[in-house]
Amino acid sequence: MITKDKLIWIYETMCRIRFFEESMLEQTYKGNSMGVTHPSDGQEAVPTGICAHLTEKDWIGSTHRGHGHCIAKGLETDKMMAEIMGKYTGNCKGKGGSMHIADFSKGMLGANAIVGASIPLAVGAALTAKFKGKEKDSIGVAFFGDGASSQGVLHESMNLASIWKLPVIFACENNQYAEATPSWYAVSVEDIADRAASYNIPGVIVDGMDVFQVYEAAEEAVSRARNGLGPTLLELKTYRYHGHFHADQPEKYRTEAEEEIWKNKDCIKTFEKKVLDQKLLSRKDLDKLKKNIEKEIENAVEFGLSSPLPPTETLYDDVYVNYSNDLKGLR
Amino acid sequence: MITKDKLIWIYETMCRIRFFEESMLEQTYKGNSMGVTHPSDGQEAVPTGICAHLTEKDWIGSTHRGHGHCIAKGLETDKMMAEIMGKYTGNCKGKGGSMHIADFSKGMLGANAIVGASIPLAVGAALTAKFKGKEKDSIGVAFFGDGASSQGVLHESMNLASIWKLPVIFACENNQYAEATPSWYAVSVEDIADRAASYNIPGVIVDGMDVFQVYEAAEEAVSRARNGLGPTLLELKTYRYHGHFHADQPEKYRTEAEEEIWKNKDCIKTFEKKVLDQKLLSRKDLDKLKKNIEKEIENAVEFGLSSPLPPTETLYDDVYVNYSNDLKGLR
Amino acid sequence: MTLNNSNKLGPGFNVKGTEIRYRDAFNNTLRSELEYDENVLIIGEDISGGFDKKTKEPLDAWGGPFAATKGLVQDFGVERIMDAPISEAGFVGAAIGAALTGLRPVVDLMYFDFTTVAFDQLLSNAAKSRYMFGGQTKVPLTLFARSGGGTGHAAQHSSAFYSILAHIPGLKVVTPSDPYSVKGLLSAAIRDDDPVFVVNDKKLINMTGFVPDEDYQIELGKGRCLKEGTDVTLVGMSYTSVVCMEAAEKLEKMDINAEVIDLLSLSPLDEKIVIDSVKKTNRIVVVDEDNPRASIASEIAAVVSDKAFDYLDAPVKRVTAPHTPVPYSKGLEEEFMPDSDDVFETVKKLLDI
Amino acid sequence: MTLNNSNKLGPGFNVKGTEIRYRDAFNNTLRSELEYDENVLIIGEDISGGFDKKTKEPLDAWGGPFAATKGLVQDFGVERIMDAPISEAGFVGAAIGAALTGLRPVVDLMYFDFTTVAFDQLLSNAAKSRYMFGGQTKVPLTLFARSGGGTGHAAQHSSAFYSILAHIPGLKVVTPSDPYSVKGLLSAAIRDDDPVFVVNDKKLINMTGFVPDEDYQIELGKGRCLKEGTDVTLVGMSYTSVVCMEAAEKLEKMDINAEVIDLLSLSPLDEKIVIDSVKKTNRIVVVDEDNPRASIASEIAAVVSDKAFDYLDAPVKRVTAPHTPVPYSKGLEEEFMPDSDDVFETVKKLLDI
Ligand SMILES: Cc1ncc(C[n+]2csc(CCOP(=O)(O)OP(=O)(O)O)c2C)c(N)n1
Ligand SMILES: Cc1ncc(C[n+]2csc(CCOP(=O)(O)OP(=O)(O)O)c2C)c(N)n1
Ligand SMILES: [Mg+2]
Ligand SMILES: [Mg+2]
Repeated sequence: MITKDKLIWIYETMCRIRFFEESMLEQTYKGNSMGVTHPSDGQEAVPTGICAHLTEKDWIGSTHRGHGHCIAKGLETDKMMAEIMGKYTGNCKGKGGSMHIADFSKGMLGANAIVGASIPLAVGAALTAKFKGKEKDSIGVAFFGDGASSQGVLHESMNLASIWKLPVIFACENNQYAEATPSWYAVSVEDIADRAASYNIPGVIVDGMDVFQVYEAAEEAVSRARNGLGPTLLELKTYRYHGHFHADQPEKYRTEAEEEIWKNKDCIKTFEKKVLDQKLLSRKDLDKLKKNIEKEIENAVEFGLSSPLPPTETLYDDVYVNYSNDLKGLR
Repeated sequence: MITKDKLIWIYETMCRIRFFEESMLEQTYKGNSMGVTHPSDGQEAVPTGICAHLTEKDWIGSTHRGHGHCIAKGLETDKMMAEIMGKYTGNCKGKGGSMHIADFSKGMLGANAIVGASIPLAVGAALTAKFKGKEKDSIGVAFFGDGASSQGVLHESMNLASIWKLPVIFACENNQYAEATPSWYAVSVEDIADRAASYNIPGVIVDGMDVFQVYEAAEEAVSRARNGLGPTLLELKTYRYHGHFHADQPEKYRTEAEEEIWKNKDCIKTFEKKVLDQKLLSRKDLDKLKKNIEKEIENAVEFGLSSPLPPTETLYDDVYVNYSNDLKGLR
Repeated sequence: MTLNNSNKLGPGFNVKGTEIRYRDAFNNTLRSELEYDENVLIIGEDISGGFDKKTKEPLDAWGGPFAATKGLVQDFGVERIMDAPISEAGFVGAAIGAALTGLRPVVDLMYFDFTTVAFDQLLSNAAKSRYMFGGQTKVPLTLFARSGGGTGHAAQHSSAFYSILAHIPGLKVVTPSDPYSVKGLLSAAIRDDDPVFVVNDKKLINMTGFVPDEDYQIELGKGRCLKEGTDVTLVGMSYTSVVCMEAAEKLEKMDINAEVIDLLSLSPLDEKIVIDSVKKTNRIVVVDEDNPRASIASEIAAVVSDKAFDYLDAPVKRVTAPHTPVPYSKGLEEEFMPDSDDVFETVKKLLDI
Repeated sequence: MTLNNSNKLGPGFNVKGTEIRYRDAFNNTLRSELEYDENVLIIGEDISGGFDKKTKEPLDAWGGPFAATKGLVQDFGVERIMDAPISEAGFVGAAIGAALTGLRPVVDLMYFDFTTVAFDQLLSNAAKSRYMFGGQTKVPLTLFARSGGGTGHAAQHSSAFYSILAHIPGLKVVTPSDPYSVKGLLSAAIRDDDPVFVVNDKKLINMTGFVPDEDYQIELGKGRCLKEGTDVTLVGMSYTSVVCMEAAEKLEKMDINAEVIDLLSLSPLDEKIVIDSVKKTNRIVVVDEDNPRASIASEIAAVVSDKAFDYLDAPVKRVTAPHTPVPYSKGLEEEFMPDSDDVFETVKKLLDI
């Protein structure tokens, strides 16, 4: 049984991600962010259902599509929005941007823009936990996509985690596409979860649109990890509502019919229906929660917009902890 | 039914590899080769049973332990010995040595000293074949070890070959060790062949000490490839008689009892017993064939020893096909 | 700005041609090389992009994130425009294998940063195969990728470490700087029998410039003089050639007559064009967007301070990116980029003005 | 030959010490760092090597192919001496993750060449994490590997492309040249909070030299003067410091008094020690086993031709490996290696003797 508090947290978190992504896109279209942004709306149930079992001592590794992971892991949306706007008040002081949001105080190892590259980092975090005898308190979760599943480093990471019995979860968000490339084209196996057999670890196919199912599957995987039973591979079938990045036109490679099918399984709507049907939360509860989150995201945008840019000299900061060459002179 | 000619070729090839490795080691101990050499004696049945189905138009990729692959693919032992001795008459004019023997005229893409790195090359050769519509005539075989099976590039290569349906065979020589590391420690699955399921391709466990079983398994895999049915993963359970390289002391990490078990399954002895029992070849046949090969290897050593070293100026040759900078001046 | 007015390479301008974008010159050249040699094929992620679920036919939704390959799959088919899973080491390795066995593969690595993922295949196989196998084979492989900062892509999508590639024996590296040179260099790269990396700066992709209609190749290893001058030599490559020309214009207004050399190739490197220029101007500023240490800028400095030492009247100057990753925030990124003001200031100091 | 007689760094020689091999100094230092900080662990292939099939206990059969870690697993256990499968990208990535979360991992990459396989993790994660995350984290990671030719290991086991690593902002690179410096630099590297790559030249591994018994660290970014001189500055790093000392001896016999600078660190780079030396000698020869283009040798030339330009009386010279992979055959490999004769001849020409 999920406690009411947890239910509320889940609902808030999914709404927070949804609203954040929508506002973020709006700001991007307005030119208030730079480079590229990759919205994760549609996939909210995945980070939410998994991170529901995590504390700040647990570590997650993330991807270019990382806002949802960040939010579910407890990062403040105002700092995130500021980061995406390149502001000094952002999580990374404006140095990282959308693809590199991190908060080590929250157990968030950083979004990573090299597909697959953050997977072994989560394995390393799990290694730290095991090394210190603190698996109970601290596990690692590697979020990655169906596209990333083709990267060799995933194979290496799963093999390592298996032989070293590390407390880590490989959370493959199969949203059906890597950019425009469908997973049925690029991935040689029907269900990525089946690849777990190659590493002698459990592999579970999960409906990633249903936060309750994600929650349950994650519960089992987290408990295995915390009890020294090693890694689990979860494949979460899901869908991104928007294009690959802010300017992508997904209608070029996805049919409306397909989008419809997935949107009918919308994680927020499904959740609402269930909790209302089962009278776990009331419509009033939900509306109030939603409204608060809406407000929070508005404030986040405000915070971002009104925050200062990083001072120019900070360009040279934090390349190293210490370095005897003068980096200002070194160019 | 294997023809008598083929039986003779198989026997000759296994003996050729065995004697070559023994002489090669002797020459290495005498200081007539440089660097490191990795003998493959014990594993002869693998390249022999597989290459028995290949022609010069087929391509193989090989490893640091590549002499057996080279010989089974038809490379001349005198040029190989010369190469290992760093002589100008070697396959690579003395530039490559033991770990880089190649003969493109024989469909041998080169031994490769970066573990795993030659696997995608064989996939590429298969791509060429398919591209030119010549799969019937030309397939690729990637030889690699149990140690290499942990490299990410194998995962990537198998996925690529599967989705592109390429005529390639992944031949994993599981000789139980990668250097001193046993495969039970480093490989997270009991049988590497089972990983084929991850790529929706057949995976076959083969007794790599029995050339007849290798021959049969390879026949099936080669026929699949030539008929456009795509890749196969073969795991050939085998054993190297010597240490990892010429100076390694395997007794530090293997028991005598274990060595005994494998040596009792020696591929040459097993072959002899079978063909004699079944009266496919006579003892006299075998003795004569063996003697010829012995002589051939003696000649190869002689050829290597008496061959000239490469002229010093060749240091600058063949970095590029053409390059407008003067490489002699560029240092 | 078009750079090719003073170009000394190629067929010149008494030929028919058109003012087109760099990206279109690139796409056209891929197309004509696919036509020219049936063994040419292109491999990369999303280079057509998208497949119809039912028919399995390619949709060409992306044509690559930079649309470099847009429209090609329709005319050349999936056999020659091969969409790859995200596995750079695997498909670069496969491309090398294909090159070793008779094809002429072209690999789109998308962002230059992803070169690192395939780095072992590049350094250990592509660059070394011919040499370590005693010259019995060749690797007619072309790779291209988009480099550089200035577009808000942050640390992992803005790299310009072409110096690292130029360091590697066995690889060739070219850095086109306008539509004209990208056509000539890409064509030359694809026809070349050695592995060539074509570095495309993101900032050039929408630049327009005159491009002759006819086929032509720019010889690998030859730089060009974009502007003759007498007071100082400015050396650029890729986008910094544009920066040098901008700086030269500013200097012109101060009556400083800069000569601008556009390297075009980093390996082979046209030492002669640089040395000859320094012999004339006696001063040099190398402008490079790569990080400074052990870079192509360092290399030019080393070549000049050895082989043109007697002609140098002033210290050899480098204007480069700093020794930092590329930051995200716009102001920081602007500070990161070496620009024409930096060059202008450096030249003024050098000439003691 | 021992290099440390004229060493100016570290605790000097009025301390107790022993004449030991480089490899033993290395092994001892790993041991004492494991004792010094309980968060230090070592990861690599065969670094203990071998496990008993029945008991699953480590056998320490190899202690690494260069015996660097021999005996450590017996005292520190498999939790701290972690044998890894052959998956460099994976375990370097895991080590970075461990460094980001509170450990102080040390990675044995075996041969330097294998750095390429883990290159993306090094460049995109180890080097950039601190910067792109705005300084909120650090990467206290040490890597080491054996570089260099001269041992018949051929093209894929003889690389010395430390210039590539030194090019990368966010990484530190050190090149010890004797038992004394390997102890001081390895210890400093492991205690440093940034990612440091310790390059071990194979040719140094059996070299003996005086090593103080006590703990000490050599500051990263500081070179040392191995021999004072007045006529020419020879700059070496890693094994080429030995080459420079040999050349200096030969030059001595011709009454040429060479100053020998051993860089020790490539990043940070001790520009000052080089510039100060050139100010005194007015001539410089950089000796580097790496390939020449965009190399550390180029970098030294660039630094000097900018910042010591007015003191230079002669062209800046580089004596390096050629722009080729490393060949196998002994004679060819000897020709490949920059040696003291090459340095000697270059200096003679430079001094017009
Ligand atoms: C190594 C690497 N290759 C390619 C890219 C370009 N790229 C960015 S996201 C992406 C698709 C990733 O697909 P997936 O893993 O399924 O994640 P999704 O975008 O669907 O969330 C690609 C190819 C990259 N960033 N890194
Ligand atoms: C990328 C890389 N990592 C490590 C090594 C060092 N090395 C050479 S052979 C070897 C073991 C290979 O084991 P396996 O693949 O089982 O082949 P085998 O030696 O048993 O034939 C190792 C670790 C290497 N050459 N390349
Ligand atoms: Mg996806
Ligand atoms: Mg093995």
